[in-house]
Amino acid sequence: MPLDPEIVKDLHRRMVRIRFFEEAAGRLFEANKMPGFIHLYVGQEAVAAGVSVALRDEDQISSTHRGHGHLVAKGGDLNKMMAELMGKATGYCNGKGGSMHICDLELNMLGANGIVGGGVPIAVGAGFANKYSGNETVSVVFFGDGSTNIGAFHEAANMAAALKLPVLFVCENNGYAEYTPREQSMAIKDVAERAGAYGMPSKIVDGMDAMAVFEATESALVSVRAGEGPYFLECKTYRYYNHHGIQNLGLSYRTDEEVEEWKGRDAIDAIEARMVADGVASEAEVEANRASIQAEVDEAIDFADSSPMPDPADLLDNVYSDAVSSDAVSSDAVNSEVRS
Amino acid sequence: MPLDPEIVKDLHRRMVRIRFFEEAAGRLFEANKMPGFIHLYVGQEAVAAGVSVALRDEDQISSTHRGHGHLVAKGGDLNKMMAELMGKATGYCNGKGGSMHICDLELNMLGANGIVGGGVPIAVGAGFANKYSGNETVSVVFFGDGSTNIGAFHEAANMAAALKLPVLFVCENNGYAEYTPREQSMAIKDVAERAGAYGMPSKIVDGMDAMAVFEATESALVSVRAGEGPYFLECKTYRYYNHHGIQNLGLSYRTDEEVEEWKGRDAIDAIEARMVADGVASEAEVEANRASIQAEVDEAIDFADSSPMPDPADLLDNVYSDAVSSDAVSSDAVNSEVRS
Amino acid sequence: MSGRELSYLQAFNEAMHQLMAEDDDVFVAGEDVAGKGGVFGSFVGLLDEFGERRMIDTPISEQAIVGLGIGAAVAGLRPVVDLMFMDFVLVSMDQIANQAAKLKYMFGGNASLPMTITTNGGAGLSAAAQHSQSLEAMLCHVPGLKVVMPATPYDCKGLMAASVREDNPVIFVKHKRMFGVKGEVPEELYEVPLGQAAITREGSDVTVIAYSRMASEALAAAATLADEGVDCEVIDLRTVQPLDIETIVASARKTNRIVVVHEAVRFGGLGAEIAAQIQEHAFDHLDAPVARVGAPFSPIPFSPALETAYVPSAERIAAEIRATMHRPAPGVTV
Amino acid sequence: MSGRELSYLQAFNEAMHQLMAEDDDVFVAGEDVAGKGGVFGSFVGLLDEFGERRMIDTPISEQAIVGLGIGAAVAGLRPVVDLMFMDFVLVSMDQIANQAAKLKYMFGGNASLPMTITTNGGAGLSAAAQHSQSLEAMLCHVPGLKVVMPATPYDCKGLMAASVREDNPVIFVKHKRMFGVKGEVPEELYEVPLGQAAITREGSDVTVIAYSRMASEALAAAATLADEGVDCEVIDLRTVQPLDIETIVASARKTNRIVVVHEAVRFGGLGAEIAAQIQEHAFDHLDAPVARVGAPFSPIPFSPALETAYVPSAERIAAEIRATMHRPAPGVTV
Ligand SMILES: Cc1ncc(C[n+]2csc(CCOP(=O)(O)OP(=O)(O)O)c2C)c(N)n1
Ligand SMILES: Cc1ncc(C[n+]2csc(CCOP(=O)(O)OP(=O)(O)O)c2C)c(N)n1
Ligand SMILES: [Mg+2]
Ligand SMILES: [Mg+2]
Repeated sequence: MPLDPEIVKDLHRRMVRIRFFEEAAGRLFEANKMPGFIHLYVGQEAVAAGVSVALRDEDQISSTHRGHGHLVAKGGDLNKMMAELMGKATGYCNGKGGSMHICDLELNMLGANGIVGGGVPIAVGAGFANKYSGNETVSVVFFGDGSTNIGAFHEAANMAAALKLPVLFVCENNGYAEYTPREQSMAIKDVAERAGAYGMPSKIVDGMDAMAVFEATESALVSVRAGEGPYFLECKTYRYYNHHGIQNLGLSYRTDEEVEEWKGRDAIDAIEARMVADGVASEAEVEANRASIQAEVDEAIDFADSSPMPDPADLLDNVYSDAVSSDAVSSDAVNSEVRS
Repeated sequence: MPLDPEIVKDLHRRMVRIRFFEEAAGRLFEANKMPGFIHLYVGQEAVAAGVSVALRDEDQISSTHRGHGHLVAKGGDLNKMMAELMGKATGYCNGKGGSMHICDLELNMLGANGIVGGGVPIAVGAGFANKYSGNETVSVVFFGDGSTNIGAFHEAANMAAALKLPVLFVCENNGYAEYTPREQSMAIKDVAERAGAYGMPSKIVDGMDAMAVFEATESALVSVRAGEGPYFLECKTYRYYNHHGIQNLGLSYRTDEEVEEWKGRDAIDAIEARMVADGVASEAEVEANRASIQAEVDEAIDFADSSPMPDPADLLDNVYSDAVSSDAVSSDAVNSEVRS
Repeated sequence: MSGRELSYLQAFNEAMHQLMAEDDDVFVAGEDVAGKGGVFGSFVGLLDEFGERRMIDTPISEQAIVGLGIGAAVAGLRPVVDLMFMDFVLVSMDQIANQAAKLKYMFGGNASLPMTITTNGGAGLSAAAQHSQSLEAMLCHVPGLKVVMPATPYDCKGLMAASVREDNPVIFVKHKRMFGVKGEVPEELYEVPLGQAAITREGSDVTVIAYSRMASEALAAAATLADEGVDCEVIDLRTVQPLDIETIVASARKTNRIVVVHEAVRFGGLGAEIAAQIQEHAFDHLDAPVARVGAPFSPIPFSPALETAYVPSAERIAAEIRATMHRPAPGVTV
Repeated sequence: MSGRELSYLQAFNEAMHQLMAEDDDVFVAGEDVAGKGGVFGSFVGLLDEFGERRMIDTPISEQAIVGLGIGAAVAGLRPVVDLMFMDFVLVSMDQIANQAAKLKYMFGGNASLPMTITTNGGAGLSAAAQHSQSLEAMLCHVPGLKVVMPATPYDCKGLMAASVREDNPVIFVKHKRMFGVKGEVPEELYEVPLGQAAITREGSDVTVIAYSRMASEALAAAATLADEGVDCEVIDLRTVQPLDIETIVASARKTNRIVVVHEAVRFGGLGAEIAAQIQEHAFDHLDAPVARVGAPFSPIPFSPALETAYVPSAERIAAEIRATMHRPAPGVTV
């Protein structure tokens, strides 16, 4: 049964939005306009898009160090995203978080995370709150293949299964953890084999095929929403750029051929070809959509560029929810008051 | 093929030695002669005995909070053990460690551990050293069913598999973690299902049958010694006493019937019956062995009882390997020297 | 309700009953908190009253327990998550210090984390090096956390109420050796505000600053010193983060001599911060160096013979007070 | 060999080459240490020279990485295990503080733990709250650990040699912003002993105590103050545990005014311990309170505009030195 054309268009739109945002971010990083580290999502768009199209607005998602794509897919505001990556006051986190901590709690995007695996227990906590509240909301956690080697992942996965929580585990297996190939850090063929350790159902899906990811997510969500406990989805995918930054080819730990091979299966190329072939959209319509997204990205760059840096006077804001206590604990603040 | 009678006798001897030691320790604890916590191994003797009879002297073992049995099985000196449990200067750790940190590095018993799962990474490190040195030594780690829920276990198991280290994982599944039944904290039937997450071969064995444990260990060790990587052995067993202390029946989290049922399959009773039936030993010989072990335990009590408490003057010894540095960091020590 | 006595543990337990009754968003998750009611009985009776939905026995997974609290708090609940022993904060330190403490700030304020982590600290039960620690100095060094360490049944209840109602991550540390200590506790729920120390004894000669079990040892030492003619002021900090530096400094300026006491290792303990701040804020008022009593620089030994020597006591505090009193004031040459 | 210059990173790398060459028991395990040569290149070239047996890329498993080191050390090897960022000590804190630090003591001395944990600390790269921390105060509070924080290429090599040859667990913290800093480094392997501070500038008016990157900021501040007629003594601690309290106290007694500086959060930082000890040991010598410069009480912000305000600098140190100098000596009323 062919997919609803609106869904196909939505998948396409979200993927292109991620791609263009990330390419722009990469160029700005290269031009030294973006401080810190940057982990681009380019190549993996089908996963974030495929999963998020299947979600309801109230479903939560949690992310990793490679988190831009997930927020874009959930509907993130590109202005606020670009501004945050540039460390501007108008960014999602007022410049305090940056790439690795970007979040939008109103969109139920519970945040990127700088600690590999660190977000998984938190996502499980959100799943717990859903069950506690008796609603049908699902908490979705994205994580890399490499992060399944860390203890926090294991504890959280087991906790979700033991407590039968509505959590969808989405493993983005891109074959590498930084510069180490996956095979070297686990003696199994598929990451999904780990689901068995928790008694979790699992499925492996082509992470370069947005429609396949969407369909797998939809069917996984049925059991998760029905209260049957967590589900593990492994998406085989690939990152086009280096772990960090914008180098693409000529990397010591992978061959250029491998990169080209995966690029030959590009999820956006594939979906565009299919859209045209199936008559979902004309080439011109596809082009127009791309152009309008590019315009949105360009505007985001302008917005971020023209935004002010945060004011150092705000440095100590939001350490605590109450200003009082955060003053009380700051010995420097107390200094002026009680210095004799 | 029936087992070598010498092995059967050895299994019996080690189990009785554990049982009598633990029963004595329990009585001393009840009489308030043993400070701190005490986690008795009674009921699980077949596991420690079955595994350790299959080991070579140079093989290392690592243990848990429920660690007395493993040290006794590896040949631990009951005098030093009893003295340690009583906090005496003549104990294995000079009274500094107690029940949860008992160890004998000369016997390659790398220590009990007060942190659930905390010893597993350390055991894997010992396995690494064996591989590094190119010898055939194996590192064996004992751990409870409950400890497989903690991150350190997961990381260590995966590390052992990824690096193909000579480590034998022995899970003592006694059905409970403190007061929580196993089923409640993991959504799987057998703990051994977890081995698959690491690509580790595994086997489930009756942990109330010392001969079965011995045979399973022997065959597991073949592949481990051959450099084929770690192996996971799940032993189904039961602790007769409460998690901590000496209560046995009337506990809220398990039925007395369950306790009696497991006691009906007591490993020592079973092996004694078989020894007599198979003509390995006469009833009188069995009784004589028991008596001589009881004498050893009684002597250990006397030894411990008559041993001195540690001298508070030794409080700061062995924080570091060099006395110099441990003085240098002790601001109290520095006090007297530089106080004006 | 004056005269009604409860133990430290009962006071905590009563607070939990009342807090759960008043707010359905409050739940408890941890190892053996439900069926067993907590290793030390802190949560006894809550399963019967509030059921399995709100009392959750978890696997042995300290990282996931704290993470569960964080995620549930961000999603709008008011979790109480339990770590059996304070030593286990080291197992879940990433979730506590890298995640819970920083989340609100990293997110530019767009999150609220009304989570309380309860745990049991302190030595004195021969529980050895991994079940006896006092690790509050580590937690107080992490911006974003609050750390509460009650010393009386009254405070145990009132501070727990304030902690659970607080919108920031709080670590609430009971002392293992105080569970049976009795004291007056009102029946109704009340708050003891976080960040306010209590002057538990007024005095003029020297100030002894302590918290948790050492607050009562300090009072005992003060009683001894009173017989010797030394009038001690005793401050029970109650909350170690935020630290009530105003009360500390005011007392220092009054008595001019200070002894800070804690059970934690002296080197790098909270006493160092307190001493440093006192000399910053009351330099000209000090007649003697700020003295510190704490554990020596070693892990905690198992044997009672050693543990007794290790843990600070009323005697050691008294000795330090005497030494501080005997020190001639500046300008007086001996 | 005088005049031979290496960078901080090259000095570390050279030490590793020489230490591995001299002792086959030395190996390196950690994430991306072999193929990549470490995230910042610390271990580059070692895989080629020593092969896969001794250079081990591990899974992302900080607890198991440290545990691997502990077990291998107990079994007789001399492991170097790497944590990419100092923030990750919080992920493996149980193995570091409950296991490695206490093992020898708990075992009554029957174990030796010649393990070095290497890591990269400090802010200044806009790496935000979870990749920029200076957490040494937590580690120094744990008896059984040694903590080394070199500030120069010379020390980076010499302290690493001493750390690896040491029979206790050592945490060796490079500073992320110092990798390119150059300095004289002898070619042969030499040791800078643990626990000995360096007086990097002699002076008479005020002592500035610092370590890691702040040691050079302190020197810069001292240069500024020299122009203003203030003669600073600067101490680079080099090792923060053991702390060279003799050198500190001797200098305090000489200059009578002290500023302690670190990049870590001021509250509960090592500066508190140092200030507390100085006033204990040199009370009558102090003309002003021991001043402390450290990070304010917040997580580390991402934006350069905020991070610059957050991290202590030569300017802030200079300002604190001036404030300390302007304080009238006791007895002088203004
Ligand atoms: C606890 C922890 N260890 C190490 C790192 C450094 N690190 C950042 S990303 C990464 C690789 C993650 O691999 P994977 O989970 O497969 O995600 P991917 O980068 O491939 O998307 C590592 C090791 C970290 N951030 N946190
Ligand atoms: C990290 C940690 N969490 C919790 C505890 C408390 N605790 C001690 S033993 C235990 C149960 C362990 O269960 P299992 O691994 O099955 O071993 P068993 O006691 O059944 O032998 C728990 C929760 C601990 N010591 N360490
Ligand atoms: Mg990956
Ligand atoms: Mg068990």
